[in-house]
Amino acid sequence: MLAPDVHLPAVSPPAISAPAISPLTCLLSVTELSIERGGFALFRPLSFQLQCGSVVMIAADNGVGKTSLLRTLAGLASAAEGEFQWHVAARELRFLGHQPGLKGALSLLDNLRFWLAQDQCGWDAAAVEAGLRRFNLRGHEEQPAAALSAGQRRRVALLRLQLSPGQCWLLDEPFANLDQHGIALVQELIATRLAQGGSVILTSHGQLPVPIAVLRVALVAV
Amino acid sequence: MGFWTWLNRQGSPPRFFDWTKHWVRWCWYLFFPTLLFGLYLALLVSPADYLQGESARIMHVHVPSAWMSLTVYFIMAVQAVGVLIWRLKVCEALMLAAAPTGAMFTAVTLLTGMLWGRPTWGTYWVWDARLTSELVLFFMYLGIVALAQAYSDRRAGARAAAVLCLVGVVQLPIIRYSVEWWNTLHQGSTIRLLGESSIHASMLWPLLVLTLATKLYFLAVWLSRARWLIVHSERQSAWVLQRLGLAP
Amino acid sequence: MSRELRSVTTAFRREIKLALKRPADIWLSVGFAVLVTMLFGIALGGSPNKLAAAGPAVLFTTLLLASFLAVSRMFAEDLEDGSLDQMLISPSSLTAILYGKVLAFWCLHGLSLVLATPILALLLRLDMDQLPLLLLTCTIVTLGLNLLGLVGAALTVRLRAGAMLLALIVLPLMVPLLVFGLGAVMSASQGESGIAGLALAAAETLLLLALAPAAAALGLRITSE
Amino acid sequence: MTAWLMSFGHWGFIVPSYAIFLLALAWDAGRGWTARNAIEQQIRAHQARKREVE
Repeated sequence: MLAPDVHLPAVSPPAISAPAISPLTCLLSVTELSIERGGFALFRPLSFQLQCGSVVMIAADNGVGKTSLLRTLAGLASAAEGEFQWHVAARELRFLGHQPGLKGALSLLDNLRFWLAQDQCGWDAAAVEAGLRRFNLRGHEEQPAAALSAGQRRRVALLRLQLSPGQCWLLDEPFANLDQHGIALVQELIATRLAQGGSVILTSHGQLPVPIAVLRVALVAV
Repeated sequence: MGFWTWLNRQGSPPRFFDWTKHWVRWCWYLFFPTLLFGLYLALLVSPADYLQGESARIMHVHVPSAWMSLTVYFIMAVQAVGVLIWRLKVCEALMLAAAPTGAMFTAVTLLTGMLWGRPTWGTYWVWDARLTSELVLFFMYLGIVALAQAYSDRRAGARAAAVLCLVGVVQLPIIRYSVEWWNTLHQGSTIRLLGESSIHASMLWPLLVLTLATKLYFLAVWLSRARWLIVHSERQSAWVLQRLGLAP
Repeated sequence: MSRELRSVTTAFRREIKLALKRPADIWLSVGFAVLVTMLFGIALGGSPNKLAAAGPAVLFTTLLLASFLAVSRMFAEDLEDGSLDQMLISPSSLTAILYGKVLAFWCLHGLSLVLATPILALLLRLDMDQLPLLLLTCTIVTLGLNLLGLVGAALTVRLRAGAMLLALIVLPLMVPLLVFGLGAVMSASQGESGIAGLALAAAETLLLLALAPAAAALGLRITSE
Repeated sequence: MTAWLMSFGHWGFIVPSYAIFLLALAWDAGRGWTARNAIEQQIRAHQARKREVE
């Protein structure tokens, strides 16, 4: 865990030259994937590879189907044509959509407890404590989640990602309506994850607000 | 080329569209004479039943429809397996194409059952075990059709309807048994509407001919509706445009 | 504890904790049952023998409608706050989560209806020495009804006009449970023991216990978009 | 209505039954046919529009 006050070093990404397709490090291979809504293809067929320890950014303006694509890769929706092949177990995927998935009536800690139990990873009080401090959610533990602001709810979901990290994260516009501190948090989280050999697929409609080397995949509307 | 690869290739939409064209035409050609012959046998040739008199002739229409209402449901359940496991577009089209015809046969069974009940029992509707389970089956058909159409994404609708169809097919024998058990509990064994009393041979022929007629009818309507559901779901692809003579 | 069992208990505890924070839902379904019984009581109350004859039928029909009503909101909240997606993608199997969810739902809504059954029986003037059999039958039947409702709710969760469609899907499938439960109580009131109906209702509920969560998991997974 | 049907004896019920049977068959086949035409029409119209756009 990076000490909070150290300025974030510009993380030098693993060299992303022409991706050598070696099955060992390739987590996901997508070939000619396209999604249909109401009988019409949303974007031109898409092919890319997700390497271990790298980030793929799916760039498209709103309404072209980047959320549908992300949900399809996460197995939450069904693609129309083409196929994609995960080389990692389905239990290693983590998905963060627009709705973080918090139960409003339950307190923050309860939500975390049930999440981590559902993710089948242990409850490490020290890590949770450190995480709460790092994501400055201290003092809100017993508050019902409904009382938290959208930014705080997003940070709880990010804390969950840190506490039960899977091999691959699928984040839908992680930097959307976050303040400066929030953006730094997300960047640090992604950086640590990549350093530990995880990988991330994220969607965004503009330029990323932080210098992360990404394999940029553009969705071309049909 | 193994049987399975042949079957799989037959299942591909364009090939399915082609070879079923002949089936549909032949089914219609065979259906009309069979129907006319069956009606002739049922209405004119077969003698009146010694117990119920002339109104027993309604049986020649009621029973084939009742058998068809069940057969169609099981055919849909078989297609539902194809929809859920292999996600075949042809299975989705075949399942959804069969539902309206199944509902129609169930409605015919109910209406003719009521018209048969009036002279024999004096009331149109009797909570007889068979009629009750036909009524429940009718609502199961409506449930499948309504669920399939409720989804904006047609393929997701077909899959949801497939799950409902499979759950329904597991419950169907239990529903039929529970209704019959309920009737025996209530009034002892009532005279069964479909009298299993010895059916005289001359009564059997019209029944079999009309049953064959309903099977041919079902094949014709089912396959032709399925063909065009496939065309609709593949309306973007080249083979559809080529078949319709719209190829650029 | 095996991994599956832990996911079942996790989902169970979460649903119970969630419901205890909002007890209104439970009172609503019990209140609905008592209200419907009151309407029948007023309508049939005039002639005691008519009420006595129709009593069990009214009771079971009310139970069926009350548990159907409660089940229509089962997944709505999960869809809105995004936890349905987390359930679909979570390492613990979706079927295990749904077992926990439906058992918790039954403990909350089903058993609360069973606890209300004596009041309903009183309103309908059923003879009270059959109460133990009635309570046992209602316990089994409400579990079966909730399991069927689980499948229906899973198939209609993403639809706007889902509640009406849920009725069309689920009520025909509830006929066996209604008939078996009613048969148990009616044959008991005619002197024979009500074991036959009870056993049949239990068999149906056990079949649903094995089938429904898996079907609901499949339904949720393939209709999610 | 029932009295009127009864006046024809049993045939008052046989004929409506067969009529319902045949009409239902025709109606379902008809619905299939109109659905078929509607689909074909929709595809032709869509292609015509597309050709105009190009």
